[in-house]
Amino acid sequence: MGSITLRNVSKVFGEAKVIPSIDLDINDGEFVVFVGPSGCGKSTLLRLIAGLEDVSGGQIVIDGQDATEAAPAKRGLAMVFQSYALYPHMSVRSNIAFPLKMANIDKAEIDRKVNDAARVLNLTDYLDRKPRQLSGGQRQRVAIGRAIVRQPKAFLFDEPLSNLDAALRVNMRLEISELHQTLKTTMIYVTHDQVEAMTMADKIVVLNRGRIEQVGSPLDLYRKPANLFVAGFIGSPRMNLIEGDYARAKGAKTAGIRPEHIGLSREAGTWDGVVTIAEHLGSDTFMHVEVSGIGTLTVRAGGEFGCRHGDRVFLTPDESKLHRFDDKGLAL
Amino acid sequence: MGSITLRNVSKVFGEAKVIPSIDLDINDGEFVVFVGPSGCGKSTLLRLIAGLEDVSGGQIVIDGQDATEAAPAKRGLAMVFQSYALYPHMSVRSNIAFPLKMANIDKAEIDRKVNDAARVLNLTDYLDRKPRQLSGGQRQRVAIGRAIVRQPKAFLFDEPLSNLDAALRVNMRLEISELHQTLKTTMIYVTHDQVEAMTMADKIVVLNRGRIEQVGSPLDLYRKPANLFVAGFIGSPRMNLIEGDYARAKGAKTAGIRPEHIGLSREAGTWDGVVTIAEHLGSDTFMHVEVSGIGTLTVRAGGEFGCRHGDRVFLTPDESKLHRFDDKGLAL
Amino acid sequence: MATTHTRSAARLMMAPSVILLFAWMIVPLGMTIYFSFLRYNLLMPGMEEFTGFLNYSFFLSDPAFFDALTNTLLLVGGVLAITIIGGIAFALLLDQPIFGQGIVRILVIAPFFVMPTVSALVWKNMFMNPVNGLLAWIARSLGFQPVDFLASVPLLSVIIIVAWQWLPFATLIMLTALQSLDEEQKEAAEMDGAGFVSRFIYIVLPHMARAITVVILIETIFLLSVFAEILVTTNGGPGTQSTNLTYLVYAQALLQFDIGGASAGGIVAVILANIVAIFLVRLIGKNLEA
Amino acid sequence: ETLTIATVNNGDMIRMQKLTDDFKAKNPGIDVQWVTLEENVLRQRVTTDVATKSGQYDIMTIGIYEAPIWGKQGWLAPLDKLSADARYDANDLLPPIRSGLTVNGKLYAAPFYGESSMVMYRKDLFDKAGLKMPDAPTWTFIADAARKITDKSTETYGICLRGKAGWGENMAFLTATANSFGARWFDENWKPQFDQPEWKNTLDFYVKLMKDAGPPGASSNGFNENLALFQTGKCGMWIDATVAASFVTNPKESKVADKVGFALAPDNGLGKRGNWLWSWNLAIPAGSKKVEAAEKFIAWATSKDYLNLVAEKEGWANVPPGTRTSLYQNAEYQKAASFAKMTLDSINSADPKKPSVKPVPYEGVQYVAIPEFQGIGTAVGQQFSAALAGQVTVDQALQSAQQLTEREMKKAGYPKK
Amino acid sequence: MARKVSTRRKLVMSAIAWTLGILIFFPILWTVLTSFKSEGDAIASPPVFLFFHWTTENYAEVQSRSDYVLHFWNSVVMSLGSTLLGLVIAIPAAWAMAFSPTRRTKDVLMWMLSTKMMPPVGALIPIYLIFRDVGLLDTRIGLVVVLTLINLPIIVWMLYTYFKEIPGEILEAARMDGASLAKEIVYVLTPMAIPGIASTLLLNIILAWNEAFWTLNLTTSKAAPLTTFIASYSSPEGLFYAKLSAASTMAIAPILILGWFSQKQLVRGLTFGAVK
Ligand SMILES: Nc1ncnc2c1ncn2[C@@H]1O[C@H](COP(=O)(O)OP(=O)(O)OP(=O)(O)O)[C@@H](O)[C@H]1O
Ligand SMILES: Nc1ncnc2c1ncn2[C@@H]1O[C@H](COP(=O)(O)OP(=O)(O)OP(=O)(O)O)[C@@H](O)[C@H]1O
Ligand SMILES: [Mg+2]
Ligand SMILES: [Mg+2]
Repeated sequence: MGSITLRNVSKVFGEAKVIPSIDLDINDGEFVVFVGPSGCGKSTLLRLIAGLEDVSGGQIVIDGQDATEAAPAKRGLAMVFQSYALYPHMSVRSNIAFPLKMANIDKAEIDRKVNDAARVLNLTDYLDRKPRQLSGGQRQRVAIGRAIVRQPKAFLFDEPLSNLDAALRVNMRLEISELHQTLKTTMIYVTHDQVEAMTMADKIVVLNRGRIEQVGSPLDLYRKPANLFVAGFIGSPRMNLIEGDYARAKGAKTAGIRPEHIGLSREAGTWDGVVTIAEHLGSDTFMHVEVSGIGTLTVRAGGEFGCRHGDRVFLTPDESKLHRFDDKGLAL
Repeated sequence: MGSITLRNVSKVFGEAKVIPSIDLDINDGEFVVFVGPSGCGKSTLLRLIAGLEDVSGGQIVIDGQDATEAAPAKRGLAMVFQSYALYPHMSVRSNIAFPLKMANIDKAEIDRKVNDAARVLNLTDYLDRKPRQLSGGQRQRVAIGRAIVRQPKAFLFDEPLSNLDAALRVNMRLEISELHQTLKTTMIYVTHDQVEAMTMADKIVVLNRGRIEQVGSPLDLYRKPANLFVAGFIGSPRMNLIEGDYARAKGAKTAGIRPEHIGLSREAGTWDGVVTIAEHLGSDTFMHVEVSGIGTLTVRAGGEFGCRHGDRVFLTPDESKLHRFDDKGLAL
Repeated sequence: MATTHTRSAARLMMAPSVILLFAWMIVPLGMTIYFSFLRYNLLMPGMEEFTGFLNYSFFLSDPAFFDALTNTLLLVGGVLAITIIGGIAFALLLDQPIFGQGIVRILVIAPFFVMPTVSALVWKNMFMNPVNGLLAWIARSLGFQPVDFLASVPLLSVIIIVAWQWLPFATLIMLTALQSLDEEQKEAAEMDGAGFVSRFIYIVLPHMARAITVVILIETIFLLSVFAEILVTTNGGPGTQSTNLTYLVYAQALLQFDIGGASAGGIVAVILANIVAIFLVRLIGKNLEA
Repeated sequence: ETLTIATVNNGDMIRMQKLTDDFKAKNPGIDVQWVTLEENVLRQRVTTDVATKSGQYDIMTIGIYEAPIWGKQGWLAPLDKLSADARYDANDLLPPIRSGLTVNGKLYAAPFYGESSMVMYRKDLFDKAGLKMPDAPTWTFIADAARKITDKSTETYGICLRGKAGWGENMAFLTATANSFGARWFDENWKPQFDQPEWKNTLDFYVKLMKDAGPPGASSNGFNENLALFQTGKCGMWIDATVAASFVTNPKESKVADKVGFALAPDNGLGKRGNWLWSWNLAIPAGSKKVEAAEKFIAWATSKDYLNLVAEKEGWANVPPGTRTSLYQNAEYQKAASFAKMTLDSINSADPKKPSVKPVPYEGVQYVAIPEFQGIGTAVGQQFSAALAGQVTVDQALQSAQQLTEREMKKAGYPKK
Repeated sequence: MARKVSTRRKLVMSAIAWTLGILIFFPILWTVLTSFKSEGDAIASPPVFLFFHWTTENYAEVQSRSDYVLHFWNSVVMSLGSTLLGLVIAIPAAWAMAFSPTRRTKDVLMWMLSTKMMPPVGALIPIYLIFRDVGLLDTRIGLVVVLTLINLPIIVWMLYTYFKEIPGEILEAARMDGASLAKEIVYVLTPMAIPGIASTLLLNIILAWNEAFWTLNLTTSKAAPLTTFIASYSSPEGLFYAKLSAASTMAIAPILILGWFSQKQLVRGLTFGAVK
């Protein structure tokens, strides 16, 4: 109860083929994250699953049943919107109770379920407030509360944390992960924040221009990006991509090495270069190093590595962590 | 030309004493960042300096002259707003030219200065567009352009990057830093993003409830936080704060140790604990480890440290990096 | 935003509007109050004398006064009810995908531009006239006795005419409000299993509360002083069946030229209008703050 | 010099407006600006103007009701020059009208047209029904005939009468009718008489008749509405102003022009007929700075020459009637206007000084010549209009009328010492 | 919400909407049609819709009775004049209310609106006497003044709601950039609020154009606008439907056309803060 399968799903808006054709299997209980650059079709895909948009072609199967033509309410899914889409004129209690009320569940039962949900989400004290009297994180929780009371087959989240500030984002991220561990319900989660994707997902789906670039576990994607797009997209700071002689020597069109896989020394190394920018975060230091013949590389050093603009440093890539790509951008 | 001194400045809104009393010296050419949690009075302080709000008490001295009563326009400061506050009905050129036009500078001179500023900010190709035809980053640059043409004594920035997406934020951060290096004008920069604060500032002012908690260079604050508030605020993930026996043994009420200063091993260590959450980012792994008698500690490990929920690990704090705080929360 | 400089500038800039409106209110009001205590008929100059509250007691004890009061309330209430319900219905309709939406909107908005006098004349003569009017012809061709609108249902007729003029306004505001409803909120409700009716009751209607409030406020302001429509169509009659307060005061002032009585009536009307205003302000205050 | 003239939107005035060029040609240097308003609005505008001495109009069109009241107040400039002008020939003016416009021997307004009321009827319908209209019918005959003619299926209504509230609308007709029923507005002590049986008879008769034989919507019909009805062939009879005669017999405007007959207003055998007396007149507000030019205009507009001018341009049937004896002696007019004799007889049979069977303290046939009458008349008119519309009973209407009249008279301080 | 709407549903909806739309519009359409009929056709039973003898004689007749151009011009002057004057007075006030609000701002606004609830008849005689004494009767200036005062509350309110939507930061930016208050309003606020100001302008032109009480009572001829023009048709004169229709058409056509052309701006702005 909670598996979702997309078969050859496509979506066209007017002239624009936003999603050419997608096949995807989501297993029951999985936490799947859609990532990709802005405009790549993440929200559209989610809305197709939810039934808020009609597919232009293909089939959507939920729990073994063809749901392609089913109305949103009939699919048994719950959605948490980016803007939360809370009903501003209703109290928190009514917001959470709304789907139950629509299902004509009786009063006492509704109360019980709402109170349960509120307890799980730490909202008990706020049940009688209006959404505008809540902080961002609380609103987010109400939106989730509205989703969980229905005990849906799957949750759909569309960038639910993007309106929150950094600290809150971290907290809510953990809360959602915990929720998933508690409920064990399928979740599909859209984000363009990599940290969210990496830390929350069982399975990441990387989208680009409506196409799936790669599907896999977070560490799979980090360690074995299938192509240049994924290599550049996953990991922060971005992987350094090197073309030219060095790559050719490795038998590739492009060679990729992550900032954290470059050794740094003041004395000796494979390459020598000049620091153009050094950003000290305390825990880490990120340096942009200009290496002649290679280009500017981003390198990560420990927080204690004191250095500044103009310093000369030596770099040594960890060749076991080198990524190689052919001229079509596919990993070798 | 560009030093700013606050003497005993306070601000009251109705009943609420938002800023009780602040003394601060900002030297000419310095890049000063105000950080602090939401609502702590950062913006208010900046607006007091700008003259957009009246002080309730105290004195503001700009360049040695008392500017407490001066109108905003007379203080010779330029401000870049969070929302950019571009004039939507004017072209980029007119936006940048506006302060000069208000100063009744002649046409030719205005053109020259606008073109100079546009060149510096890479806006030359967009001079005839309207703000709405620009991307977020470009808008930000126009706002900066409008600030720099006047050659102000100091720039005031109020969370100028908070509306940009992550990638753009990194770029603009670098651009502003470069600008500061080029112009060498005093800059006061408000943010609640630590990374921005750490990487850009010459001097960070940590505010909390309208009070200054600590003033110092980024690494000073990281290494020697003056109190618990600063210790918790600077550094990501947050410093682990430990009370109880362990702290007492170190002669303190509270002991603090940053996640990156805890050694990790599968075999042996000072403490042993159980992993509750492991977040794999690829480059790093953050683990929440439950240690009996100590509490939950966040620990940073390398990206390769494969471990999962329920694993048993051993932790060893780097005691040279231990922070000790007394019962008032002040560093010992 | 809030330096002493801007605050005093603000006061200065409010001054012209406030002073002008205050003068516009207080000067005629003062004179009206003064007149209201006089026996003052325009047709008998030189006979003005102080009469105390005589004018008031005559005005308030006039049986026409209570008719006028109820008629005023019925008129305002009736038009509000029609325009708000109709406006919401139209707005819902126009919000649907339909062919030629722009043109339909132009058709619907048109009555708003028509002078009250003209619309009253047109309705009275060309539609409601029981002999030559179009409605009478329709009734006759369907085999019914034509209704003599202005004689048998005078107030309703006036309400219809006025509502016709104000329906576009309500529709426009409702439509704008409807279109401002967050798409995601509607979708969320849909995901939550709400059908069209539930969505309307629980989501759309509360969202429009503010718009409805504004329509009530603006329309009330104009409806309290409906005048031309009555003058042209029914002259307040038959009897006093379509006389509202404004028309009653008009009749005193400009048919009987009893300035004293009319002034007393005017003052009474001002007081009543202010009661309505206070009531409205309460309502608006609650709905507009949020 | 520009004269601003306020006038009512009646056909004769509109015609005068179109003929202004003739005046301008004869009086170079004088321009004319017309302000044409509906009767009620006109009255309101000119009264406000003259009472506050605002001087916005140089010439006003006023009724025979206002002329003496305003003349007494000193609001009007006496037309002495006109009275003395032999060419103008003030003695030619019809005596009842001239005396109505004269206060203390001075003429304050010059009549543009005058009218009484009479019966207009459709000869074809009468023939069809086998009826013959006497020259001086009784109310009983009129009521019978009306009921007989009525055929609602063909939208033929036996009788059209005024029903629209207003002292100059339904009350003009009803007061005149009441006179023939022996009723009066006030007794000698200014006590209102609506509680007397004569008024009840009048109103009962009127309401019943209209219910049986009147057109729908009668309670909002005034002169102009009825005119339209009659012209389009919807009325069998119409008792109204004599001026209507020229409109209903004008083939250009009337579908029934060749089928109209005329009779004197009916009576009840009590010695008074139910006809009224009215004239629209031109007057100059006192204190006007353009008296001379204004007088020239009035002389032009109310002169014999003007009658000739209209006759020449529009035919004799269309000249403004009811002001000059000479017109009725004009053979051409008599030929063109089948209603000429009836009009003259009607006007001459109205006696503003003694309007009712019983004695009264006031002047005026279909009105009471006191300033308060406009308000009272209209308010009473509203009650009667409501009775006609069936909104209240006749008794209720009379009771309200009695009460409100008493109130107003008390407020106005009658009886005056 | 980009889900398929069945064409049938769309057709049904369109049919309903069109029917109702035409019904609402019908009185105007009928008036215009009638204005081209002869008086006989105008009251023909059954009514004739399109197949009658089209004629423009009614327009000629109406024009011969009164000087349409003069009335039209007066209407233009007074509606435009009063609206512009109103804007000049109201913009600073709305600025103050929107950007420097005090606790009493809402009350002041409501008080301003409440002045509109006064029945105008009550104030007519005093105003008439004052106007007589200062010589403003039947002058365009007098009308402009009165209409300005009448519509000022609405103008202030509309502007206030638009101004409130403008982020205060932009005005602060202007202030930082050295703009004086006047320059801030002229160069920054006003141009930014152009759509709002345009719809305020339009609405008030419409209201002023259609104002029939003061215009009728305070003018006679020289300054009389179209409302006076139509007043001479407000009671019938025999067969007059066609003439009435022609006069009505002439009175409403200019404002109707203006309204239609500016529909978008008007609709966009006509929210009075009803929509957030
Ligand atoms: N209703 C629509 N009509 C036409 N094009 C649309 C519509 N909705 C989305 N699109 C287009 O489809 C593409 C994908 O949009 P989508 O919202 O799915 O992107 P996204 O990946 O969610 O982006 P973001 O990260 O910015 O939310 C975009 O190019 C967008 O312009
Ligand atoms: N005009 C005002 N009137 C009343 N209180 C105000 C006003 N402006 C700010 N405050 C209050 O002053 C405090 C400080 O606000 P300020 O905007 O300076 O915070 P901040 O540090 O900039 O927060 P953020 O990071 O959210 O921008 C807050 O509690 C706020 O509610
Ligand atoms: Mg999206
Ligand atoms: Mg802030």
